[in-house]
Amino acid sequence: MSYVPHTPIERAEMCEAVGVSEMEELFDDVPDAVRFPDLNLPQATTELELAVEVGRLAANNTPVEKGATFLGAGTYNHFIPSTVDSVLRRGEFFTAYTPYQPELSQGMLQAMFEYQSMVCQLTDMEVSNASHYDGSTALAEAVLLALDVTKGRDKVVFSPYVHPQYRAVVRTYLRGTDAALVGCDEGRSEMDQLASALDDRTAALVIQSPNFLGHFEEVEGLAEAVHEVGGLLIVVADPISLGLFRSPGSYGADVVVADGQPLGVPPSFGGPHLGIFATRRSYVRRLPGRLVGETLDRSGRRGYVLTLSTREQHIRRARATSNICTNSGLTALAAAVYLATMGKAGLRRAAELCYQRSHYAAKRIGALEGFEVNPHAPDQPFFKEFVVQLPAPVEHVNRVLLEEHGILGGYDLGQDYAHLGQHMLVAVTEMNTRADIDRLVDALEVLRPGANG
Amino acid sequence: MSYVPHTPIERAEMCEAVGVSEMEELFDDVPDAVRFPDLNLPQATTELELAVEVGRLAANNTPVEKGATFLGAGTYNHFIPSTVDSVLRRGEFFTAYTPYQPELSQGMLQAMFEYQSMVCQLTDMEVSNASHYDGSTALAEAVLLALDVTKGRDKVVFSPYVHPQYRAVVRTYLRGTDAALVGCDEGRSEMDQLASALDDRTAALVIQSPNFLGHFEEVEGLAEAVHEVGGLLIVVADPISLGLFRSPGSYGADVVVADGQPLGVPPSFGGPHLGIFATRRSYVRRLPGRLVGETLDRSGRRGYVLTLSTREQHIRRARATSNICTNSGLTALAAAVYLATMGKAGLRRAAELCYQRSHYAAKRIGALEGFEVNPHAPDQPFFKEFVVQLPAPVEHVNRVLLEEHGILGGYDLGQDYAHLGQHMLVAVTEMNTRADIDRLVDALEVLRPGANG
Amino acid sequence: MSEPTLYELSVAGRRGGLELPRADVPETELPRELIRPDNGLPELSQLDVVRHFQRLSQKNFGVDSGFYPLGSCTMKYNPRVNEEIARLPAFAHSHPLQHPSTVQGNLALIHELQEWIREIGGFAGVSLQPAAGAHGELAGLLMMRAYHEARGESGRDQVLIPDTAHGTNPASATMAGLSVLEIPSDDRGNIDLEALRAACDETTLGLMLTNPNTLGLFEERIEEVVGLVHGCGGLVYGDGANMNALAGVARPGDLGIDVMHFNLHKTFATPHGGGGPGSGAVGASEALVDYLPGPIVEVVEESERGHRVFALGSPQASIGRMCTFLGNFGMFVRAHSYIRMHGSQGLRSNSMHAVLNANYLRVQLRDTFAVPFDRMSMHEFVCQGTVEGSDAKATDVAKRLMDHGFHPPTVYFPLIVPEALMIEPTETEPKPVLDAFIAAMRDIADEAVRDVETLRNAPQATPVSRLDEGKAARELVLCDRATSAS
Amino acid sequence: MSEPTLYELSVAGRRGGLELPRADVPETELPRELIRPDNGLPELSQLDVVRHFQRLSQKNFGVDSGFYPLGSCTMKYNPRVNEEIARLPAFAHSHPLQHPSTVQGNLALIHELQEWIREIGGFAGVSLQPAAGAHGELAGLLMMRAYHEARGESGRDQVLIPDTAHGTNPASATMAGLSVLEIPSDDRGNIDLEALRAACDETTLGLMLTNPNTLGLFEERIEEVVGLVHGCGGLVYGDGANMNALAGVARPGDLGIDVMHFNLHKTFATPHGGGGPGSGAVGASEALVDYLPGPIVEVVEESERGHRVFALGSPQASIGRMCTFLGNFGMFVRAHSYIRMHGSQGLRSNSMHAVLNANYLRVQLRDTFAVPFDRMSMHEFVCQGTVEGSDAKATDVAKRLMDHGFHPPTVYFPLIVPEALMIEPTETEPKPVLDAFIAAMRDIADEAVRDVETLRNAPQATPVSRLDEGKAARELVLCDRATSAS
Ligand SMILES: Cc1ncc(COP(=O)(O)O)c(C=O)c1O
Ligand SMILES: Cc1ncc(COP(=O)(O)O)c(C=O)c1O
Repeated sequence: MSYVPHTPIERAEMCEAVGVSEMEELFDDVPDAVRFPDLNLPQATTELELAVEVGRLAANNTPVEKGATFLGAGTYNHFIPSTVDSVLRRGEFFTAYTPYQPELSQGMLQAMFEYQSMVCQLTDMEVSNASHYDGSTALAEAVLLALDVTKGRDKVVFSPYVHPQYRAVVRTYLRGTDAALVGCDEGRSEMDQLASALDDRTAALVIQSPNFLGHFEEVEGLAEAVHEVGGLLIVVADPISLGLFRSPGSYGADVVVADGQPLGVPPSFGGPHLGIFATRRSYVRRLPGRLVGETLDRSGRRGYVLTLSTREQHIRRARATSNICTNSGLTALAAAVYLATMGKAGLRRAAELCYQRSHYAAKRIGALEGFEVNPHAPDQPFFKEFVVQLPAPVEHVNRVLLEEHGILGGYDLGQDYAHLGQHMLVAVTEMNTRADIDRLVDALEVLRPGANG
Repeated sequence: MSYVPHTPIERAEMCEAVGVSEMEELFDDVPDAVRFPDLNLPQATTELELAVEVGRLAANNTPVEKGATFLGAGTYNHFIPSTVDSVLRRGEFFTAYTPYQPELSQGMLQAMFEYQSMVCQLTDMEVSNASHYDGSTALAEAVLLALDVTKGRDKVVFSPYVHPQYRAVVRTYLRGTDAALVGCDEGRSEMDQLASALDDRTAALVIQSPNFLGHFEEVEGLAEAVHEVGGLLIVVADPISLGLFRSPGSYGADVVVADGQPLGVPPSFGGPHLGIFATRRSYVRRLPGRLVGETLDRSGRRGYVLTLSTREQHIRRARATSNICTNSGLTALAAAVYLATMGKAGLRRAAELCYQRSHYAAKRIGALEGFEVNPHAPDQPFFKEFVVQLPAPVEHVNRVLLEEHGILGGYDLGQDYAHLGQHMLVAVTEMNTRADIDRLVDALEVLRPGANG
Repeated sequence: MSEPTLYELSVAGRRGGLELPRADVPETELPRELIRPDNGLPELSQLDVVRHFQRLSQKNFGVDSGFYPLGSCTMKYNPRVNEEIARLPAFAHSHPLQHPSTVQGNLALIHELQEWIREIGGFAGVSLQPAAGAHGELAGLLMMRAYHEARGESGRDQVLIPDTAHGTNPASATMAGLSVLEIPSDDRGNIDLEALRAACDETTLGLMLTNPNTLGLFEERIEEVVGLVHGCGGLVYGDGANMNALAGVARPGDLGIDVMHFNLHKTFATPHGGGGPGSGAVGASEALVDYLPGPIVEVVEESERGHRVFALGSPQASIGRMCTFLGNFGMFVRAHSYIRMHGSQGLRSNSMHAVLNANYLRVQLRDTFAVPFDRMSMHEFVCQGTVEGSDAKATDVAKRLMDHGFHPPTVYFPLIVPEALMIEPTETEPKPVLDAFIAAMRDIADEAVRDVETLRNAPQATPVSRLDEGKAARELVLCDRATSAS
Repeated sequence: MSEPTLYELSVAGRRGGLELPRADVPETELPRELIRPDNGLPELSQLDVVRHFQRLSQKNFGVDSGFYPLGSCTMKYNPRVNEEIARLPAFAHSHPLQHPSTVQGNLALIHELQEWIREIGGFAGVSLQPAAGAHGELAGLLMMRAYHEARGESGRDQVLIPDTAHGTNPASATMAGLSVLEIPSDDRGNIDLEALRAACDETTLGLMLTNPNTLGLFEERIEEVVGLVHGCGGLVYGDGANMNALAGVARPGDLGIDVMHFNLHKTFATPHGGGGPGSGAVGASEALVDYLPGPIVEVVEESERGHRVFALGSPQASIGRMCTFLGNFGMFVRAHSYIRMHGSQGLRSNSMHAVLNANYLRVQLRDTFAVPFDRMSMHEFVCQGTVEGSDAKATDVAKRLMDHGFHPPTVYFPLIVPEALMIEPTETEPKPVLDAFIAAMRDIADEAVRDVETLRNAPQATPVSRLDEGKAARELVLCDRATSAS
């Protein structure tokens, strides 16, 4: 299939106008030796055949019902209202470039302005950018921001319960700096231990709450502690939790980042997601990424533009706050439509359902012989994820769940935390009904030690 | 789920303005005894739960791959370019009413004008309406048109190989007239026999070509014969065939009808489809349904309006040409996008593939022992469907094909034609590859008499 | 900017449209004499096509574009979730002639919908065959005819139709081979009972009743109306186009209606599609249930655990098929979802809010635009689109509304109200939208007196200004002239 | 009409948005101290939301809206079929942490795409991790850094960047902790070879080369350029944003590029989304392949019949992860489909026609708008947006194009061309569109002389006229003031 529209006559006319007799001559500058390679690619195909072929590829994934999914760990199975995709499919949005020409881009610009406004409300921060790539890269840039505004410092204190892959990405980004991560490798540090690691070389303290194990962190006094040493508090948040639970802004966060996938974006095997990045107004000139601001046109009509581009690579080049250019416009639009559709009551309700159903699941699983829920922190409040100590290896349990019950079990924490072998991180959202949870519990029960499983 | 937006305060304000204290009072005119029944309907549910529940219902249908579908008989498995649905999902189109207010409906009006233009080209007729319900109702209205323009006649000669369900619908419509169908019940009449049934009571001769058994009818002289007795020639066409094969207009048809489903509309278990209705300009004032015409606005800009409404029920009431009001706007739009995307070469190619692949299938099946292809008319050319005489009952063969091979077999002709017991109507389109056909042949081979099947 | 037509955009030899697979089978010779030289279609690239239809869409106004108070059309929000569900491949790609055992999901859905509509209407049975309201009318009238014929009363060939009725009613009567007797309305907007009484006799096939009628008024003496018709041996057909006032509020069957169509594309929010496809289910009382068009879905087996097996069946004395297959299944899926989400309370709440919205507009507008039958309305009401001190017409008011961003109401219908504006807000419009509409209407009324030329030249904010309908009808350009160029 | 914001549309207590299920489990008490009083979101009905975003969309211009010759952005047709395929539930609803055995379809697709991009680029390996071009640059520079460090050459911290380079290049260098040395261009628009020679030394990490460069010109002495850098021990980074000129025409790896990003959202037609998400695959030569970011997909088993089993693996000396999971899989699906449909010939044909279109525009426009480096261009070219006899600026020309229905070219970039207009038509535009654009440009040039005010006041046909960017930057209204009202 080719989407090239030229007729042979048009092509000939154009070649003539350009002064070549064959299109090949357009490429005389390309060294002969390498010109026009025969690429070893499969023979071109048509849309009809493609759909069949790729459909077969897709069929090699094991299908799982949404209600039977209990895997989270950074990508979640939340409800996506049908309004979202109906907006995303509009060609005016999805086939546009970054809104460099505001007069032709008021739709996207206003939507991004609204996105920024809602993110600021949810996080209780003063400014939000118009999106970043994903949660981990937003976090990495938050750390770079902290290193920059605390110039000269080289230490970033991390909770070990920040998403392990976020920490990995931060490590990659820190290859370009002299700074190091501290605190997160022990694998067991509590908040007060982290606080004791703070000193005058500390650029930032980074926590996640609810943390990777699902728990709300004890945040009292944290902001004060890090501010006292002149560092920043960076918080990784779950955007759904912000519908009901206190915001990072309310306890003194300086930068809030999150992965926005739960806000109307399908898991899509890990991407594209959406990086949320919000901070204090005082750091606005240090913010990475696009920023939409309100203004007026020549007849006094309200309008929106990309603003403070002096921070950005295309103006400031080597001295830009970040290299980011293409960001996540369309998934940010998804989040805006999602938040508008859910609204105040809807997001609150989604968070409530996550809380209620995950607690029901935790109680039922905790009551099973041989299973222990949140053994490391039985009293810490949690949101939608919790830890289950299993009587068997996680991989085995997951295999049985999937093959015998069609259930997608939780995340194997032993991959990241040596002390959490045979511990599974279970996610329960508004998509899992009581019946779904009961089916999970019944399936697990058979796996208890000594059962016929 | 309720889509009612009212806040309690708004409701109260509005009730007050209207002068009621409760909404119930708005219904004082309704007799007490029947007011506010408690309907025995399932408890309201949410979008989230609905999607799960209906998803389970859908899962009770046996899935069949498109390539493994050989069932046609009036609804076909043709390729639908992705442009079609992307246009149909646009709210400006699908949430609009019939374009009564042309200044706000130029989009739909122009699209319908284009639809009419393309239908006229394909059929070689002079006018097309803006759609009818489906093929059979379009045919029924064509018969009414013929009865009307030949006032006083009461006989409609039908080929027995017009789609049986179209004939059934025509019968229903003729309950409102004194006319009768002739010729179609014998089940075997050839064209010359039909011609001999024509007389001065004949309002129309109705044929289908390719006919219900897939064959092109021998149309030479037919139009002349029916015109000679003062009747009309009505032709039921396959719109895909018109990409390559001669049009009804070219052999003298007075009215051409078709089901437009092959033009970008999914089978959807039989509806919504699209009725195509085209005729001569001399019958335009007798045409049923909407008609879009070109005109100018006050500043001389081109625009489109519904025209000749004096034919229609909302103006002429009891003397209207038809009662049709809501028609098939959105599926006609689908057809317009489909035809525009396929274009001249694409539709021709689709028709060619249908022809080539169905002939390949016919040859291979005909070579199987115990199977005979088109036994009644081995030399008649066919388009994409053909008849196979089976060594076993059709229902049995179809059960084996589906259960053992995932193949959806053809239509059981014995249901409609007594002389075609154990005959299956097989449809092959551009969606069935050679490999798909070979799989069908292999599966059939096992069913041959004496095989291990 | 005026958008070129597909044929104007077409360029001979244009590529980039749609390629289809190469032949993978040995070639069979084509029957040369049957081949056409040219099929007359345009030639465009996919990008041409996508751009063209995007631009056209932007010249079209739907419920999604703004307030659309088109009376008698129930332009309510079409839930997006229904669009997703109707597109599930298991539904959209199932074939109507598959063996019933392979489409039990479809059949179960159809059966549920039949049952739910039966319950909502208070009927003995329902057929989902008809493709639209008018199609349902024809089916209903043919059923009534068959009923009388079966009782040896073939002489009944007169249909009584109120002067407020929609044009499809008399047109359907004619198609059913019946004659029409128009019944006037009284000064409260009801059927004139005396006229009805006088009309009812042994030639009466029945009455076609729209309730609430097209004035948006509930028939105050509905029991007497129905009693008169039944009394003379006639039947009552219900035009259910206005069911959005009554779903969950009153069951037409309980009011004595014998047969009625439902417009799923109105009451149950299947999208209008720019003029269809819709769906016009018919419900019938005990007397008529055997005449319903078929096939319909029946339960043929039910296990103890409630598992049901469905099949197609035909009512015993069915008038036959109304369409090729089972009706507009894609619309059934949407209506099924809609009813499933709402339940009894939800449907009633819809009706109540639809009626509240209409009455709110009525009381806010009646001092500006006269409401001839000014009593509590149902889901819509009719006012006159004229203003004292101005000779602006209803049309002018309607066109001027476009400049305010609103779709106009239905105009010049019903016929008994001169310069009628028929206003149906539906329940999904919030008060701020209604208030903005009220303000615009008042504005326009002022303007009609102050500056009638602006009204006469309206609309100006639309892609085209007023179009010359006379020219269109005179010249009858019904196909693109550019086709000949291709 | 100006569209209210979501917060302006919000009404306290508004219903009809989205309802969620009732609790079906015994209630657990909420931790009161963690609960917020209000989450600050607006309150709207679904119809409000749908209308709002429809109206906003109509104020946005995409490739689907019309010609979009934005240089360096490759605004080509985004095939609709790819949108369908990427939404297949099996893809869209798969979880990145599922066991590999349950997502073999995804892994196979990723592996194929890795292989195809490797082949198109002429590299030893590919990682699809980066989320965009700039992200790929950062990955590539970190790989180059790691490579030198592994060889004990940590002193190499200088990146040579031509003055035509995109802003992301120097910005990425800074993020990678490197310093930038700018290299001037010569009078044919190539890298100044003498300046390059002078810059290459033992501190050279490498060169970032965009080829064709942002003038749309193929680097005429590419072999010498690469030779100089390699000669001093440096590496060559390729900025692949302009690969739409070269896919199927020349493989960057064959030209000596060591590491390069591909913008799948340019060359391989994944939609730009109004600013992403994109995807920035990096390809690496033998020397750098072990440093690629991971995980990437590997074949861990292959049966004799060709059946393969896939798993995730990490290159041996990987710089680590660039994003949380595997990259923007949804974009992989689209790019995979795109390449699969085109094959080797199709990609080359795309490049050829893209280059033909650009040169056609160049020769038609150069007499009106000066082309400073006027030689055969690749897929884009740069002219000056000024006209003799007028003091209109490039900006004025750009804004005026909007009134003609076109999106403007990229303006004021590259920096070395004053008043630059960078024009990239792409291969999916047919000649009639190019001709209309040429006519509009000539028209505007005339108008610039005749009536410069009209240019300065352009655009007028857009929802807003020129916006005050200064005011926006001064006042920094970055959140809706109406939020406080909610
Ligand atoms: C009162 C009334 N009856 C019947 C109809 C016909 O319904 P349909 O358009 O579905 O055929 C309409 C349609 O507007 C109507 O308003
Ligand atoms: C030449 C060049 N390099 C790099 C980039 C950055 O790519 P991305 O926006 O995908 O990060 C761009 C984007 O416009 C570009 O044009």
